[in-house]
Amino acid sequence: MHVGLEHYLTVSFLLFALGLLGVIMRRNLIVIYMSLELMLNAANLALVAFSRFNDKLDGQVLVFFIITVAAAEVSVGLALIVALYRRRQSAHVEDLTSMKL
Amino acid sequence: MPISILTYIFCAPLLAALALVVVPRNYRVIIRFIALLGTFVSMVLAIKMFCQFVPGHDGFQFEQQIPWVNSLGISYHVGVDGLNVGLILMGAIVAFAAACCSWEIQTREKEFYILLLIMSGGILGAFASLDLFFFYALHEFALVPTFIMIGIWGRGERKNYATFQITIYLSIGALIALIGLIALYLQSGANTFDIPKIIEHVKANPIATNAQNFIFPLLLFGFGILVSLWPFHSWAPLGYGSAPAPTAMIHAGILKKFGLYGLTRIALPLMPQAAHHWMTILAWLCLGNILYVGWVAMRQRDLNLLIGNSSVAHMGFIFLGIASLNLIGITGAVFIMVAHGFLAALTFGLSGYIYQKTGTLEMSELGGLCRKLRFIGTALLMAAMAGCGLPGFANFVGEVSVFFASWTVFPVVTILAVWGALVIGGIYMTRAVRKILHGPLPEKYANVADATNVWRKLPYALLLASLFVFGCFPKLLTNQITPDATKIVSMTTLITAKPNMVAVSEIQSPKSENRN
Amino acid sequence: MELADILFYVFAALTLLCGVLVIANPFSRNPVTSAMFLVLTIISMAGLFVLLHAFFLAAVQILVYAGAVIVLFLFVIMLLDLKEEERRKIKFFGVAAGLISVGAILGIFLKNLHATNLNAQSSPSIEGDTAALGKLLFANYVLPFEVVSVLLLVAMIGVILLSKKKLD
Amino acid sequence: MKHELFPWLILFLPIFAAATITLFTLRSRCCSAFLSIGAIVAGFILSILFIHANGIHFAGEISKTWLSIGNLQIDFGLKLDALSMMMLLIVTGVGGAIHIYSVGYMHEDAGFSRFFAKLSLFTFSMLGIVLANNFIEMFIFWELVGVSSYLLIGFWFEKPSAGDAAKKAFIVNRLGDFGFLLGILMIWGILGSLNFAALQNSITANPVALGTAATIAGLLIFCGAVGKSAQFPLHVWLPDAMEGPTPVSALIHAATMVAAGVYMLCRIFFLLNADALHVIAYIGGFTALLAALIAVQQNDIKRIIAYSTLSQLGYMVMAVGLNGPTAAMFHLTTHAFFKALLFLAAGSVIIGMHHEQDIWHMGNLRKKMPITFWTFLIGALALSGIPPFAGFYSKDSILAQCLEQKNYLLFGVAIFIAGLTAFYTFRLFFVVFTGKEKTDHAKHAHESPLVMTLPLVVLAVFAAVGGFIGITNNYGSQFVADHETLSVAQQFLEPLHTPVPMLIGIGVALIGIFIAFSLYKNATSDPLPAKLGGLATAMKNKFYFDELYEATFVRAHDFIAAVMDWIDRWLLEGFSIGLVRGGTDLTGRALRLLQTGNLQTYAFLFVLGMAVVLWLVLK
Repeated sequence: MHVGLEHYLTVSFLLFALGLLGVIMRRNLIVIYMSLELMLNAANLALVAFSRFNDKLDGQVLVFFIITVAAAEVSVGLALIVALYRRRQSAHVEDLTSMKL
Repeated sequence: MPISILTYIFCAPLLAALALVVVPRNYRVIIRFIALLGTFVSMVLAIKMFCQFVPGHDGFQFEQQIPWVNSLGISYHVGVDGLNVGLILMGAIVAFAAACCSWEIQTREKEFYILLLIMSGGILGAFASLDLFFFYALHEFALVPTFIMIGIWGRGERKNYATFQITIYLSIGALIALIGLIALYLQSGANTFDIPKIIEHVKANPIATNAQNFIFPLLLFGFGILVSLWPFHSWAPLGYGSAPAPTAMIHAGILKKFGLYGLTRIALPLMPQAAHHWMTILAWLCLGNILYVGWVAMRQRDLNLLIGNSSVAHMGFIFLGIASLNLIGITGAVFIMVAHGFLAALTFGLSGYIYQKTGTLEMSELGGLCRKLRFIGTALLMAAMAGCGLPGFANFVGEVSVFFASWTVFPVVTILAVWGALVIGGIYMTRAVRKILHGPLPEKYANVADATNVWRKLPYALLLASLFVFGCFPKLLTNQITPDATKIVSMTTLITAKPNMVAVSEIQSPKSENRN
Repeated sequence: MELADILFYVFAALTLLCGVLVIANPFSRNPVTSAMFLVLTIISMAGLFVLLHAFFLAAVQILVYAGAVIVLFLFVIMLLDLKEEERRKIKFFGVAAGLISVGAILGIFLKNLHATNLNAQSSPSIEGDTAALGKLLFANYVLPFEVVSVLLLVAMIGVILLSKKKLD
Repeated sequence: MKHELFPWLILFLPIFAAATITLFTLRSRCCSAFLSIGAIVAGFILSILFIHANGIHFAGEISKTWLSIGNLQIDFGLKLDALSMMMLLIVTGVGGAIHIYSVGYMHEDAGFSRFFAKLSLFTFSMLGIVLANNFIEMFIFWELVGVSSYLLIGFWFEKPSAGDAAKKAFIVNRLGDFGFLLGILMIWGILGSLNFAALQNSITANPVALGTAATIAGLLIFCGAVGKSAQFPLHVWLPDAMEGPTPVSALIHAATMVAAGVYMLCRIFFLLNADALHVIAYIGGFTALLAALIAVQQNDIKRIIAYSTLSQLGYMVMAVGLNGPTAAMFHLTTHAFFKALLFLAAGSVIIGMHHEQDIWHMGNLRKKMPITFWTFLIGALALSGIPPFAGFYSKDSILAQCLEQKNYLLFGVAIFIAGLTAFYTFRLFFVVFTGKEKTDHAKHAHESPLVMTLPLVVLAVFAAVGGFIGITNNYGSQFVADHETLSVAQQFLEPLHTPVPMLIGIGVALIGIFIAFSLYKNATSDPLPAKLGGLATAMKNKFYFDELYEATFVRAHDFIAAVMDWIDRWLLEGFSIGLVRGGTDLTGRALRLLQTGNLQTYAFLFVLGMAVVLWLVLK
């Protein structure tokens, strides 16, 4: 079978699903963050695939921006985690329930 | 297009509110001056507009339209005709009076005046708007400060409860009305929020009866809650009882008329069949306002609760006028809207003064105040008399027209309503006067001071004068209302039922021949 | 089957396998392991990018992600001195929730993938090389590009502020 | 019509005076009194000039549109005919005398200016009723009379009893107005007009135009008169109204308020059919009897006169009901003279006695207050119907009317009342003016100043000669088209045409006076209760009507109010609001369970929400 758009999309989706599972199931903040990266990458893959098969380069530009923003996000996010850890001495989600009333 | 005078009228308070934001909070005199100036300008312009208004002019006057969101058909559109010209005049005068009465506020004056100005400007804008979007949005803009003001500057132990109740009730009412208005927008198919255009469109393509029967009750009860239609009235007495006097003046005087105005302006002409269908129910419901709430008012021991209940009872007459769906009724209803605005503002202003001076409104503790408070006492007596429909005050004209109108349609309801107006109203008003103004003066009030300063007297004198002018010369207002009320009535095409008496009179009466 | 197709299956399998190992490694619960598998995922995905003729992005992917982001992760892990976490009991709720959400999304995805005719084939004309992308970036997307640069600056300042021991 | 401006001036001068006093001259007693008296005296002079210029049988109407909505047309008009012009003279004339008298009576009161402002307002309202040319205009002034009486009765508002009496008068009047307004609505609903002339035309053109509604409409409108003229069952407010200053009582009782009801009945006489008239006649007769009986056992000088007013009003209403509006108006006119006289004389006594009102504290005032004594005597004789005083003529015409209508029951009642009237009037007279002084106050009583005695004398003259100055003539033109015009001499001998009622009337009056003389000539306490037993107690307590109403009407309203308030507080506000609030609270608590604070739960919900949105969008 010739590899087409749907194959790439399927891979992208599965990767996304893996990221989602990670976010919901894992309790280590760092790992959750990695799972988020997985989801972003899944989106990137879908965009590049669309760009390729729709014969337009704009998708790739978008991916470029996503990577940039992801870099910024990771830096801020990790800084937050560090700050949080300093205060709570824990990087576990279950220990961080101050949003509850 | 030149800027309409209406824009100036409702923007003047809003601009004053904006100006107040930058005034430091300890410049009390300046804050007060700006607030008074804003409302005063608005009042003067409104009086000018009222004088220049040409009755019976085709279409709207002082119109101004600026397109805003073309895809939805929203535009800034203001204009007046007979239905709202009186309301705007009343609103501007009451707003000025309320600003004058605000001297009783001692804490956070700046915020209070800002909110007060927003309230007045917003509601005046809502009355002037001919666009559904602005009509609704500006009213909400005026409504929200009410809640805040009751919550912060309110009085009494049940202040918080009153705030919650009024907030929940009025928000729900406004929400139901909003649903109705959106449904109306979609169902009319005119794809515009412009009220005149929708009316034109609906004239050619009436809204389907099913849709009418669905939308009309939404508007009726949505607006009805805003106007304290029985049995959705219990927010009103308590809310007004807890509100600071200026807030109660503006809300009971002006804001409450919004729902009624919406009913007459929008619901009646656009949905005539449903209107006819619902009017009998409305007529009986308004008895709840007139009789039931009248009785409740008789039981009140607190002056503000009594006034609040009587204000709810007065709404019944307006509803009765609307329910009779004929020219006299609609005109009478609009007339009472204006008259009651002045009256409600006057009574709440006076009770605010008494509260300020005596520290209580519990009627059993007061008494004999007429001796000390010459001016305020006389004004309160007049207000009480106007409240029970004394001729010479504007309310009488409206009420009697409403009775004439409803007599032909709902004779039984009218009989009970007349009982409510003349007897029950008379009882609770004279009881209140007896308890507060008459009788011996308690020792502790020996030093209560009357309003001697012109500024203190001004708001009350202004409101009383307005009541007098329209009560003695009702043609000033009815001439302006009638041509446009005729249009509204002609939109409700069905012929209203004739009184049974006509049929009866055909029968020959042998006894009446004996008379000599 | 062409070479490109074979390579696709290889890279795709590698990506997914490493992805699974990032989130659930049966042998190690150490975050460092997860990070290393994340590097692998990203590298194999760069392979997929190459297959899609997105050469520039493939390079950027490796440079930025594998080179910078993952390093950052590792630094943080080491900074926090995270030990291998003790095996907590797997919460039934977490698993169920994850499965339900994935199932829901999967259902929608499959339904729509099935329903739509994608009708797209690879077009050799498009080449995601540096020159083409650069032209597009500096011609059509110059404003977003500049905005993103500001964003990076803001992020940098934010991180510095957050990392200070005391805000004063 | 000559001097078209005059009626407007007559009507509006008093309200102008009232407004000026209230706004500007509250501090200047002199100016206030001058304005108020000036307005009403000017009104009197203008009325005379107007009648002189136009003739008493003139009929005309001036009308301006007051309110016009669709087919509701309400004019503000002045109806000028014999009826209204004579009433103008009475109101301004008698009222003017009372105004002047008030200067003396209220001399020491702090609220002097306020009093005159209210007096002028009252005059204005009454003139409005007199001149009204349509129902709503009449109703407007009707209500204004109600409120001005409220203000005047409650003039000494610091006395709780005055406040209560004012409130009572207002509410009882409102009950009557309720019927009045409904009657107006009914007539407008059928005939489509409110103007008296237009209504009369349509009734003349088609006597059955009102159909079966005629009786109901007539009785409803009569309700208004029942309230204002204090007929049974709404008579209870009038005696309490004595709480006001004495000039007010005189004004209310003689020339203005209570006369309004009878005047209104005459004005709308054309609307009343035989059934309605029947009811009116019996209510009038019953009121007259009831009030006369109560008057026999009262001890307050003003209350006795008040009940006599009630009784005489019953007479007038009965006369209207017996198809004799001319007789009724005639009696109204003469009654205005002698009742004003009696009240003012009583006021003079009260001032002389330093605000003592109990007749058993007085006695032998004949010597101390000669002018008051003589004028009171004239008034009493007139009230008792002794010829040739005014009351004799009018009372005789009513008695004759009874006979003419062959209503022997009411004739008998009327005769009995005539005797009772003479009895209680002279009971009062003998106890107050003859015998011994019963207290120190009575010993030190003094005659009132000239400003008070002068109106007494003027009124006494009218009470003496008012009966034969041709008033019947003038009213006759109002109701009978081909009335005969009599000279003064013929008028003087008019009762001789009907000798039976005349003789019986004079006879019972003399008997009444004689009994009073024999019982009270030198009595120091009332000998009657011992003789009458329980009946006297019932009379003294006004046949327990106040208590009855207290137990029924007031209780019923208070009870309903309590029930409604309970519903409002507990069902509407408590239950439904509580339900809404409880429901909201519960929902809130339930939803709060979802807020675990766990990041992953939120993520899960977020994904679910997103899935739903996607599903909806991609469907």
